[in-house]
Amino acid sequence: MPSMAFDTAHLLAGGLVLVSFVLLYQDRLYGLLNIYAIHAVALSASVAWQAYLQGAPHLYVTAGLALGFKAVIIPVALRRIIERLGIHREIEPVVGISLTMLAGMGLVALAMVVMLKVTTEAAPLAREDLAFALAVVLLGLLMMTTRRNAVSQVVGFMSLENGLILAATGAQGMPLVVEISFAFSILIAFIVIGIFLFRIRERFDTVDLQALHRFRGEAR
Amino acid sequence: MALILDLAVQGLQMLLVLAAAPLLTGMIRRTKARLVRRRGPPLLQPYRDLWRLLRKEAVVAENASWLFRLAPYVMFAATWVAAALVPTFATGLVFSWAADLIAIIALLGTARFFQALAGMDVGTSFGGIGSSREMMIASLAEPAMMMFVFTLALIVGSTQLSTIAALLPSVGLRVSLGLALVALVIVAVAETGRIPVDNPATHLELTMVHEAMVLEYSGRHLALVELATYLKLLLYVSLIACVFVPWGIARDGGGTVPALVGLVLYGAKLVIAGILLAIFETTIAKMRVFRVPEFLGAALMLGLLGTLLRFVSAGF
Amino acid sequence: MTLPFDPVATLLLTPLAAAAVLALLPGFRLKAGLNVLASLVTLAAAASLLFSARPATGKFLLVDDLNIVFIVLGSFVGFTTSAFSATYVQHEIDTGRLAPAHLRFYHAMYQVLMFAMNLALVSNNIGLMWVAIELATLTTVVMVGIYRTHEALEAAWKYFILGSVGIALALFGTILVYVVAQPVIGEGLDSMAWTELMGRVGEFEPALLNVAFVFLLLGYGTKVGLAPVHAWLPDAHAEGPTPISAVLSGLLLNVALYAVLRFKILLAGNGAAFAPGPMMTAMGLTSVVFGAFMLYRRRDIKRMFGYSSIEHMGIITFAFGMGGPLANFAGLLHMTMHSLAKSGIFFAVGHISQVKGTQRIADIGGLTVTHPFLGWSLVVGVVAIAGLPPLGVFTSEFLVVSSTFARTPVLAIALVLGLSVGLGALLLRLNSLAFGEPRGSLQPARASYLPMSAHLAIVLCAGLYLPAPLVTWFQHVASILG
Amino acid sequence: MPLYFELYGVAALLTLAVLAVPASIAAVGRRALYGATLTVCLVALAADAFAMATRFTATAVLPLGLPWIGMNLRLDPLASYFLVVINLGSAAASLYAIGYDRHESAPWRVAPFFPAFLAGMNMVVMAADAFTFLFSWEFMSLASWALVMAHHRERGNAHAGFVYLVMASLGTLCLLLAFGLLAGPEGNYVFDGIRSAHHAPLVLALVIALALVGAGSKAGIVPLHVWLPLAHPAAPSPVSALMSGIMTKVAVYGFIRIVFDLIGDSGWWPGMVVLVFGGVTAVIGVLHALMEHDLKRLLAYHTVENIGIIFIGLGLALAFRANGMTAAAALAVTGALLHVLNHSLFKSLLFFGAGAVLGATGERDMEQLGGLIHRMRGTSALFLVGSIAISALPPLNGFVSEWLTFQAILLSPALPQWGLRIVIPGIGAMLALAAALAAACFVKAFGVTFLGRPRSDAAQNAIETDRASLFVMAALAALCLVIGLLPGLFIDAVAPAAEGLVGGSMPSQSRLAWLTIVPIAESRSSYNGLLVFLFIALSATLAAAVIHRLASNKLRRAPAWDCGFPDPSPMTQYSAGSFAQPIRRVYGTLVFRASEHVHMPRPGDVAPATHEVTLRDLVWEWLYLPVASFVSYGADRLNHLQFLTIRRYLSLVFAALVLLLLVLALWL
Repeated sequence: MPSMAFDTAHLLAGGLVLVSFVLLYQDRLYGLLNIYAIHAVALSASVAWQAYLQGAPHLYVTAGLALGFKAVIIPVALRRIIERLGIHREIEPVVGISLTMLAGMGLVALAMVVMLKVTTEAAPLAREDLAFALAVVLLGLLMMTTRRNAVSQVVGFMSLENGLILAATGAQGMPLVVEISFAFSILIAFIVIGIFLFRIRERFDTVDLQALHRFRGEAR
Repeated sequence: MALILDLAVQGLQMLLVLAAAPLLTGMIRRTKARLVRRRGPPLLQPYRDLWRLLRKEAVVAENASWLFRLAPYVMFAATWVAAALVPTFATGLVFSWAADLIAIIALLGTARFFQALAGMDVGTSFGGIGSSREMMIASLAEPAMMMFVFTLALIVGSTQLSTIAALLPSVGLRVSLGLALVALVIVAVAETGRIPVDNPATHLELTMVHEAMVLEYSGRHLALVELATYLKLLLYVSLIACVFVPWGIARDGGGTVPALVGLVLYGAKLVIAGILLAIFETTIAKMRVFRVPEFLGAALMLGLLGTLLRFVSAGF
Repeated sequence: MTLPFDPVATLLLTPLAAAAVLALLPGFRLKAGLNVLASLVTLAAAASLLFSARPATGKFLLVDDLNIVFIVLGSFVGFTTSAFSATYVQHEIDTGRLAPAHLRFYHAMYQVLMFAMNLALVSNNIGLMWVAIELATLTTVVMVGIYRTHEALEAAWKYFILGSVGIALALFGTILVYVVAQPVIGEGLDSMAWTELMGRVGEFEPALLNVAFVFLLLGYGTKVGLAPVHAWLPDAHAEGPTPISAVLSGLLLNVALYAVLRFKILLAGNGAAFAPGPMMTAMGLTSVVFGAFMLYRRRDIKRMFGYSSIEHMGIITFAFGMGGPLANFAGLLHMTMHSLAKSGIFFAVGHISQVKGTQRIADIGGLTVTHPFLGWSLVVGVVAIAGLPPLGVFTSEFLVVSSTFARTPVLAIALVLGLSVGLGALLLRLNSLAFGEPRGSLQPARASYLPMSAHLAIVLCAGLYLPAPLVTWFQHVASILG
Repeated sequence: MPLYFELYGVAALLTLAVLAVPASIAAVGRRALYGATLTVCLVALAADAFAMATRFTATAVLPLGLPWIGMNLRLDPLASYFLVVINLGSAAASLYAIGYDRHESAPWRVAPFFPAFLAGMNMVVMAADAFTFLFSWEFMSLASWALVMAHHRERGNAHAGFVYLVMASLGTLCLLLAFGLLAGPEGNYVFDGIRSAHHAPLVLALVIALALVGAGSKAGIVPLHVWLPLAHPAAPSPVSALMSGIMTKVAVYGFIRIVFDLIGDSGWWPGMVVLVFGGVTAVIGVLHALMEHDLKRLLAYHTVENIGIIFIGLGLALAFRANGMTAAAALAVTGALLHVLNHSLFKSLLFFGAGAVLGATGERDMEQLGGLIHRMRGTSALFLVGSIAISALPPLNGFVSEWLTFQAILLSPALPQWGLRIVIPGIGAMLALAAALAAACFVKAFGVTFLGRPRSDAAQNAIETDRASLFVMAALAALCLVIGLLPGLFIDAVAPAAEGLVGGSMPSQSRLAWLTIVPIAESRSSYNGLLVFLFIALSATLAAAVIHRLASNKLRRAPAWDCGFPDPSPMTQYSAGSFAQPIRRVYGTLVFRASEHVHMPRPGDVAPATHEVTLRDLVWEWLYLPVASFVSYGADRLNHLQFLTIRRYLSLVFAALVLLLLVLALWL
């Protein structure tokens, strides 16, 4: 049973990393959003599995949150925004997709090396989880830094945060996980889409971050 | 009693240099004239000139200040004292330790300082020329002189002229001594404003240095200035004499006979030096002002070389 | 034993209650007054912590020698700033740069900020501390954007994005710490409580601790404003209202630094863990040199002092990274002096930019002629942060440099070069600001000089004389810091 | 007891500095203020003189400064000697300031910082631990900076203040590093602890180098002198005198305290280094002065020269001490210390004179002056005394100290090290060169400023300065003369200080017959200023009397002769530039890369002929401009980091994270 449990957790977490790669691969916003939904689903699945393993019912809340909020509401909302603001649908990568993928590989390798140096004192399950979580976090950062559109950056940030949730749930019996996941969801939803998009909407025609940088702080 | 005697000797020396200075100049002038087949002025002409100048009324430029009238006296006094401190016929005079060689050079510096200021006082262009060139020459001559002093101090271990005159004969011949001699001669020529650095007999030439400074002087002031010049020449001659041909200089407490011998010998030294200088001046032409630095630079180098040689050889 | 009032509770509840009331109250003056009052009460509570017996350490709350320094300092700066902000914001309203509508939640936000920082400081739980700092960040984001101008919004947006990434990294580090602690201490809150962690840190898994510290250093380092994760700081300082700039430099940076320090102590407790010193030293040095060079090309006075904050945070981090009783003492002293001096400077700068109607350095000049008091106060402040006696910063810089040079000369020389480059820049700007031909408007300044003078006076006194109790206390803290 | 007098003095000065803020509004208040500083300085002076005479030594610890060591203060012969110098100069400056205040355009910017500056200098000398020392040191710099910025609206002054404070802080940081090394990681900053501690040779070498840079940058050692000719003239004249005459001496004190006192014997090479720096400083300084036509800048450059002379003496002392030649070391250090006093005296005197000229004419440019000897008789006479003194001419004091230094140089053949033997003669030549050039420079300064005919209306209508100023200058001149005539007394006065530094002192002079001074042995060298002076005075008066009695004493005023064609225009006089021309020809091409461009219009062309000279300050070009350009280059490159997009900033964060993780992954 433990091996089975282990493998499943491994599978789900690994799946999350895989989906992160798919996210990196995307070149259209809608596609990106769909994949992000899948990302969230994968997250909620692994969280649920963790909840089952650790026998921690409160984690189901997190799983449900991930499923409902991240897999459904956010993608829909973003899709709305894209339509309303008439953002053009292509993702403008800074460097070529393939290059980004290579960098991603490197990051995953790094994550593995860093984490697997850790001796087995920590529960192996936690170790694997952490390794994957770190990989997801790094990939999310990579996405934020290699995409120009605001939406794709936000998506990158959210995938990063999924990695955090993964790590948090992977940690045996960590308190405040639910609260933290809530806080983060609210952070994302409330702030990103809320005031800021609104204010920026009222100032600029697009949330493409480039527009924000016409003014460079000093060029007065 | 002894003190009084010493004081008397000291006073004698002062009067001696004062009396001998014009004579030396007169002799040089006459010799030069003879060398160029002129009859030349009589030996005592300088005394006559001085006396005549002294009795004339002094004509002073309108905007000349008190400094202009003070300077001649300072120059004269400083030079005189300096000249009196150089042993002429006897060493170890009562006040000879009032100043060593460095102080004597510095005294001449004081005289020069006032002379140059006097040149600037009336505010004419000639005075300025003279002062600035004089100071430029001095700025090179003084280090050379210092090097000469170093060499002596290294050989004899003293800057006290009496000691030097007393000890140097025992030292014997030294390369560095020779170098020092050349350096000293060059410096002396430059400082006393002789050819080839300056021409004491010239006027109204843009090349003149010393004469330009004192251009505005007349009457008793001019007399004092001239006398100071004579004294300076005498000082250098007797300096060379007492350092490089110290033979016959009377030791202190030697009694009267050696003193008289020293006196005679001193006179002889002056004559020889004067003749040599005259020959030197007639055979050489005056150089352009901006060649002078190179001339003096050579002296500085020689002095430094001599010093270094001494330093090195002092090791063994 | 039960005190008539619980200082810690007051520390936390006063701002919270005040925030609630302020959010509802109408009328600007009333709000400003209440704001000052609440800050005063908070300060009183903090001060009482010094004298009354320490409250027992709970599961969530903790008051010990380390954080009490920060609490008192923070609530003091908070109080003076609230007093300053009253006059400042009044002037903004009169000149119409801020509409009352914008200001509706200003004071409430201010109190929320106070609450968040106090919470971060007294929390005994790394998760709770994280939440508190997160809250503080969000509040300041909103306040930075309050002018709603092009620039302000961009600054806020930048601050927000970078801040949240930093927060995310910090959270990851926190989780890692829990993961390290959990096998040793066991599941649940205990594995996140400082007191527990400190007790058992020796048995933790060192390699994982290292990874955790990397994330925490970068995450909270973003808040501290260390290069290269500093980017939000200058613009936030430049574009937000000046009271917020003062609070940021004088308070928020310290709180984030406090978090870093806590974890540093934790790692220092574990022998096998790779010492956090070198990393902190490296980042500190980078920040010093970077900040010093960035001072030169600044055109905006507030942004310039923002960069100077980066430089000084670098010095402090450097000092703590070096460790040892002298360097740690110096670090604490420098932190105190810097937050006082820098917020004092921002008070002065706030009045100056209000009088001159601009923040452009090129448009401000000859202040000692036109506004002697403001001008000379600015001179004193800049001289202070330039590290010249008789002001307090000199003492700490003296200790940092002298204690470092004997141990690692290369670092000390690099530090000295950075310091002198920064000093050159500050003096260059000071020349054109305070001296020379007057530029800009000559109208007299309507401002209360009290907060500014108080700060500078304290810095001056500290430069001349450090009271013995303070010293022994700092020394104790320094020994804790290891 | 004297220590407490000193402490109360400092306290009083600081209080005055605070009181001055309100008091300086009214002229009366400022008068009272300067009067108060005068009295305080005089009291302190008396106490210090007493302490020096009685070889008084005492320590005190105040509960200030670094808490765990407190503020350590100590009074020993060396300290009290320098305190005498400081308070003498300060008293003079205070008295002068009373009169000068009328010419001051922004007195309220001067009055408060003046006492603070004095207090700072006193503190430095009394400090007995590293923190107090550096604290007072930098405080002194800061106060003087504020004074330099008093006339911040005049062109160039702000820049001067900037350069000054940056250089000062740089020096302080160097000293800070030096003390950091001496104190060690556990930081025993108290001087006694440093003395007792043992240091590795490398550490000592580093400390000496840092001390030379740190103290040298304040004293004005070439190439760290650039701030000096900028800042000293920018300050009000009393302050210029203080900065040039006194503050540089405090810097010298710092160097002595560290190199002679705190660290023990340190081999012979430091002496070598100090000697070379001293010689170069002396010559470069005086050459700069010769090329300078601004009276106060000229004086400032002469400070550089004299600092060089002092450091030559110190270097000799180091070399001798390292070889255990106590007598020679004592001679050298006595020369240096005596020159410290002498320079403080005549430099203050000269700056006061320059201030008087500035107040009377509003001109510092010598090319606009001239003929002042007729309108400002007292000032010119006193300035003349100062000029003779600084030119190291007998019978004044400047000559005495330089003579002692020469005597020390003449002892160098006894040194075992070849390097020193080869170098020192060259240094001697440089010293002589510097002295001769100084004389030339002051012929120029005095001749162009005071002699000749006025070159401007300002000079034409100048009026004599006030009584207080004249009195101060007269007093200083009298002191210069006294030291020049009775050097023995002062050599003996310096003896205790010298003893503490080199473990020996010169033989007692004051009991010798006729007050002659004999450094080593009478057969070797001796000098008697009094006799020389009497000789000169007597023979001069004698000559005057005789001539006036026997010959003529008639005097007639007539137009200047000038070889028959005098030109009425004062512009035909020799100007400062033309005076310096021969020397520029000789030395300038080497030192300044001097180049002259003469444009002579063709015959018939009415255009005026032009002649311009370009001098280049190589130190500035080769040392400072590169540094400045490097900083601005770095600033420019890094400045791009202000203008990145959020995404780029994120990449920075990302890069940092990956880097640190890699460090962990690979190295641990």
